[in-house]
Amino acid sequence: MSKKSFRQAINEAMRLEMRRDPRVIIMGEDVAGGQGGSSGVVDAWGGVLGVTKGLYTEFGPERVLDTPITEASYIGAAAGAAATGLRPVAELMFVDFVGCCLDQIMNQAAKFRYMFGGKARTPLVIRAMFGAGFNAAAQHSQALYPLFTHIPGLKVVIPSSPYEAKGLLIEAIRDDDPVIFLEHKVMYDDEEEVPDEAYTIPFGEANLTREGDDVTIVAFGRMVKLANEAADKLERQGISCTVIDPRTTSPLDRDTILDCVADTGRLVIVDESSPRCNMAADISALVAEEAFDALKAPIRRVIPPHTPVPFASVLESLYLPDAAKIEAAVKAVMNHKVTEAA
Amino acid sequence: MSKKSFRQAINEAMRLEMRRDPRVIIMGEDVAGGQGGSSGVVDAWGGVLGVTKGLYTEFGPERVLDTPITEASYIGAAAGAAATGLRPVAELMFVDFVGCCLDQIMNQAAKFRYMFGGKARTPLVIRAMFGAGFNAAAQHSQALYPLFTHIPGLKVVIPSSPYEAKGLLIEAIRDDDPVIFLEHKVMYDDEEEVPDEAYTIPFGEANLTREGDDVTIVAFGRMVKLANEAADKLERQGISCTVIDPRTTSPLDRDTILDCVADTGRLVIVDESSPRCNMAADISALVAEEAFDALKAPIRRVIPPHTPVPFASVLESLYLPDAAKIEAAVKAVMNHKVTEAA
Amino acid sequence: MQIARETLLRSYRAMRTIRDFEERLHVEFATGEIPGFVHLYCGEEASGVGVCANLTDNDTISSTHRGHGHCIAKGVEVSGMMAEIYGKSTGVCRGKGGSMHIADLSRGMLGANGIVGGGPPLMCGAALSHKTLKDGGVAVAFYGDGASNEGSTLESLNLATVWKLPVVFVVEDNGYGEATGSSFAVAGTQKARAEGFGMPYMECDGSDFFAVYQTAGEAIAHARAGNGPVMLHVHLARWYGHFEGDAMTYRAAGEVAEAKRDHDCLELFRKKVTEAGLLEHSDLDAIDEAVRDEIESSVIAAKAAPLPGPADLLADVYVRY
Amino acid sequence: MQIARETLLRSYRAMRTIRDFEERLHVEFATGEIPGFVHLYCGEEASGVGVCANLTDNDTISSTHRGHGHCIAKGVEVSGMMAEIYGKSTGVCRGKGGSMHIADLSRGMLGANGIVGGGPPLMCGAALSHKTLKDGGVAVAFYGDGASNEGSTLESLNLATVWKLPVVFVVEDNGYGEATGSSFAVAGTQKARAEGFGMPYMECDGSDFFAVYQTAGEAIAHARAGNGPVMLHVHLARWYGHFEGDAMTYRAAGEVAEAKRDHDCLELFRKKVTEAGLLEHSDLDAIDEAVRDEIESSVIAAKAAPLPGPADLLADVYVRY
Ligand SMILES: Cc1ncc(C[n+]2csc(CCOP(=O)(O)OP(=O)(O)O)c2C)c(N)n1
Ligand SMILES: Cc1ncc(C[n+]2csc(CCOP(=O)(O)OP(=O)(O)O)c2C)c(N)n1
Ligand SMILES: [Mg+2]
Ligand SMILES: [Mg+2]
Repeated sequence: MSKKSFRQAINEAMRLEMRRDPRVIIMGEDVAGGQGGSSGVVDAWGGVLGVTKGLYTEFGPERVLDTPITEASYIGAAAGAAATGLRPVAELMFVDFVGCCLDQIMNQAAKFRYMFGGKARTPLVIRAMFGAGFNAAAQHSQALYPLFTHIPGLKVVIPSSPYEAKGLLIEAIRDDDPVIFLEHKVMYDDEEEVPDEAYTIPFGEANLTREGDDVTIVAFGRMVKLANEAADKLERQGISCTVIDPRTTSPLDRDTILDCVADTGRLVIVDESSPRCNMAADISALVAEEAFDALKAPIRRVIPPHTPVPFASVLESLYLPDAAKIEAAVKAVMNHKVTEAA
Repeated sequence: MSKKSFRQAINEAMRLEMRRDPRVIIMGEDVAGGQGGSSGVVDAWGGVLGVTKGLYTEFGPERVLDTPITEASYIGAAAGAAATGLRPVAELMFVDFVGCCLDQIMNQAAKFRYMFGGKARTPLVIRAMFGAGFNAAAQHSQALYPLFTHIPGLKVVIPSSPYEAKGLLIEAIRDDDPVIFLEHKVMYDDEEEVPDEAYTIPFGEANLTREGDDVTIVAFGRMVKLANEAADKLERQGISCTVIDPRTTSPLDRDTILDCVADTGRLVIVDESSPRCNMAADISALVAEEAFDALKAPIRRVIPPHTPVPFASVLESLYLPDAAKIEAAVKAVMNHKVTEAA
Repeated sequence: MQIARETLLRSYRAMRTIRDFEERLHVEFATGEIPGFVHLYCGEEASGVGVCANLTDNDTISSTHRGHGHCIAKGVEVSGMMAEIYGKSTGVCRGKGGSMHIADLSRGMLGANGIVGGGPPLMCGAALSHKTLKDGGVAVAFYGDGASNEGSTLESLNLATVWKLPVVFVVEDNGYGEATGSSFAVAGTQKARAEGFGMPYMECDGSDFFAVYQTAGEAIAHARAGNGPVMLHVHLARWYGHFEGDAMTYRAAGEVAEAKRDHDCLELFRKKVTEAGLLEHSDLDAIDEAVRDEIESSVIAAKAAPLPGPADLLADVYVRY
Repeated sequence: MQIARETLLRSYRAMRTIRDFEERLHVEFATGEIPGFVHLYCGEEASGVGVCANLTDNDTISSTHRGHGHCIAKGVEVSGMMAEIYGKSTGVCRGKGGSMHIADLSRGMLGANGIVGGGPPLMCGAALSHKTLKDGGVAVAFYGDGASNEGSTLESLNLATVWKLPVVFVVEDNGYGEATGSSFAVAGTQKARAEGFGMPYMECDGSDFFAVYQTAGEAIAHARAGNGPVMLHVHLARWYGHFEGDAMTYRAAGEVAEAKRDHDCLELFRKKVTEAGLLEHSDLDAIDEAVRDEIESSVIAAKAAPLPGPADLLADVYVRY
């Protein structure tokens, strides 16, 4: 056990699994870096933000494969390799680049098993960074997990801390289905205590990061921390919140969410993805259908506006959910007065 | 005015707009067909299901462009042409093929205007057929409109009849933003009275296909007809329904939906797209946030299971929403008894 | 070229099976009983069979929307294929895939594919498995002239060279992608494209089993020996429409007739092997008859087979969820 | 080769502007005041400027993540660019695009692009506009050696030939895509790829303005005359890291130093024009000074400019919604 960053935790998950299982390989653009360079230095980058650093040195070119800038072919290759005996962890760098390889994810990897009548296994992990807050502008700041969650056949993981990241990534690598593993780019330097050994966190089991009586907050990834910050403040004002980190959007731990709403009767969902057809909508609909009678107030969503992610810091901050917006939403549902007979 | 099929209505919309504005061009795989063939017959296909038939003959090769099978480059070309003075209507054939060109739609066409500070216009229409019911299996039967609806910068149109198709497509072609126009492949032979001249149907204005007191049903595309069939049956059983066809999922006519729910207090949403993060969720969340106090019962969704679309007819029928499932959902919300104090 | 008698018999049988399978589908489709899209491989049999005669179950292939021939050539069981096309629970994919998604991983057949250009990236991956696991296998991506323009295909040519993968890219060039001629849609040449991505190029007449068998043999041997990818360009003609129901007005009247008359791979095979004294007419006639029976009973069985049930709808989306 | 004095002066000024703009950004970035990713074009100036010296506002270009040079070469206003990079409301994109999305359609500049391979399809479209509207314009897609492998790029080479579009594909080959050398990532050759897609290939030394200007002139004239697309392969070196913050450990110690010493396009230009008596040192010095002032005041103005406000967040997603 020692303090590890989100980056280190993810790196360690891959390293341990590569040691454990020779079929685990990693690939992606500059996951080592330096191939074909004039200095002869390999593992020059270890990923564009250094997440795979050192893996090339330990596992060599047969298991750490740099790729040309050709997402369709290498993500497809990862899918094909997964269906034929390897367990690839492919890095898509920015999740925004899924536009260049969606077919291989959506129509190939995700559908093999079903289309082939249950006869295929595709133990593929696709890692990508997502999210706003880095001034990376419209093409490098999207969340996009609703797209993946929408597609049957995929599993979708959004770790909210270093500890979560390590356990969930090891689970993802050992899982026999295609998994999209999304790392918030603003979190790579976040630190917390993380065990040195391998451990897994099962999919579809939400983490109750705090329990309260008044309002249930569901949040994803980086938003979990913000939700807890808001809950801290609210606590001091006498409002007690449950904060749920679902960990995986697909499968989704429906029961925990429904149970908590049954207890609190109020729900706020925090989602940094674009507002239409997103996870906030997905969970709201679940609750409005399955826990309707428990609801004492409208379901509030803390979500960005329906715009691309803007570049300027000042706009990006306005765009993103934050603790103040969450706090306001919680107060709004607490203050809700029924205006009409239900 | 005369009876026209969905196919003819769409064809006519393109033809009239091409006559009206020389900047309107169409492109796609086999939108004419026969280029490079040994018989010398051009316009051999007029689209894989004959929707663009005859346009080549009238407008010639400069305005009806067959493409190689390269969706990224020709959809991107359509976007580039739209930003530089033309008004392309590009056919993607099956919407499932968006996996091969999503980047050009999501990161290029949809974002130009915002990223460029309002200085671009991209009057692009992408037509594609969607939906199950044709035994076309998992890679040729998806709905996928939630993906497009999720992306800021796109407009998304789903016509529910020949009349609707013609008016909405003309509107789409005259619109200055990128529009995704989705045609249900099972509807091409549906017929109804359609005016011969050009007319437009504005985006973001839902069509109340019937009005009732008890339950509001929102349905899209082919589901509108099924919702009305169910409503007919329910009417005879004393249950009176409003059926809303939003026509466009983006922009969405929120007001009409909220008003109707305010009146009926009950909502059923019929959506044939995959169930997670879909339009049913989107509308449910809207209502659970904005019309909560009016709700007398849980919001029910009539949606497919979280599986790829199966091939066999018997499975595909089980997969899809139908009138019977809609009827059952309406009855369920009518029969809802509050089990817990709200 | 020396070819074992066993290989000749097996290859002829595979080609005949494809032919009869497809022509029977053509007839059955017209009755309206077969659902969905059906793309026939008829006329192209020698390509799939000539290539796959150089492969074992340890090797992997990917196919296309026009996949029946590759499946049969790679050893997928015919009655399971027929049942699949009829959407029955006895189908190789339990009725959930249909014509465009027939697969059998136990045979190294990673699926027909409804997406043009879907297969080449997958075969880079299969080749990577073979290379990494050092199992001696090679991967073969079959794709059409139309698919040769797709970005996914072109990227894969590059990736395969960069990673020096044991993969053979077989361009089955029948001159058309749907209703569009390759003389319109394919700029430049396949040969120059192979060079553009640094790989050897070979080509052959796809109606001549022996030409395909030998050329593919060289290509596959090259890849198998660890020398990297090869492009094999096979010249073909398709005998039916793009899919069943296509009137083919884009093709000259005599085009198909000529292909049938002068380039029937089965006739050419029979002529060659009998003239060379490698096989007797009676050997081939016996195969013809056996195949006729096999197809007949596969259709009867498919029609009689049970439909999938509600449990099948939800099964097998995930290994575990 | 005859080049008008006006063109020489304008081109030198553009190259000097790019150089100073970029080197100033390098300094300013280190202070932490500039948000986001910044990719410098320094060292590659003669390519963008040599190509664009053959274009007018009626022609269209697309650029890449490394877009500042192309923007300046195509005439985008420098102070608006600087303000954009600082995320200010006076930026050409009102602070909503940033370094990777600078565009100015009134100058025929359809944007830097954060997506590798994003531009070539767009330029097929711009070329289609020029061809259809018969306005005499051509389109130029700038992209890197790394981008030359992307499916979207390769598909576009094919589409451009099939449609016989007035487009020039300019491969700016600086030997690296991020930290990966093109000797690893690019199989085959650009020349063979051009042939693979049926288009003429030209190449030139990207540190020599005159070589670029002339070769690009021929390529553009070919396209403008209606003869279809051309590939122009420009050999370059980048002087800084892939993005600001890159330590460049993958490059040999002397690589950049040598490029700066022997292949500085500004030095080479100065030497050529003064030796040939086309311009005086004083002409160039005057430009150097003017540019120095321009960049200085653009930075001062950018720093002082107002931030965008809440209304900007919601504005301009659509023309109408
Ligand atoms: C990505 C994608 N685009 C378009 C299609 C529609 N489509 C199916 S087959 C086909 C033609 C393929 O031509 P070719 O590769 O030459 O194969 P052939 O049909 O001649 O065997 C097309 C365009 C598709 N299935 N997938
Ligand atoms: C589709 C996509 N994949 C990957 C990236 C990340 N990326 C940005 S620049 C770059 C390298 C591009 O290399 P090259 O085309 O040679 O241009 P250069 O940077 O050398 O100018 C990469 C991989 C991206 N922006 N888009
Ligand atoms: Mg073909
Ligand atoms: Mg480069």
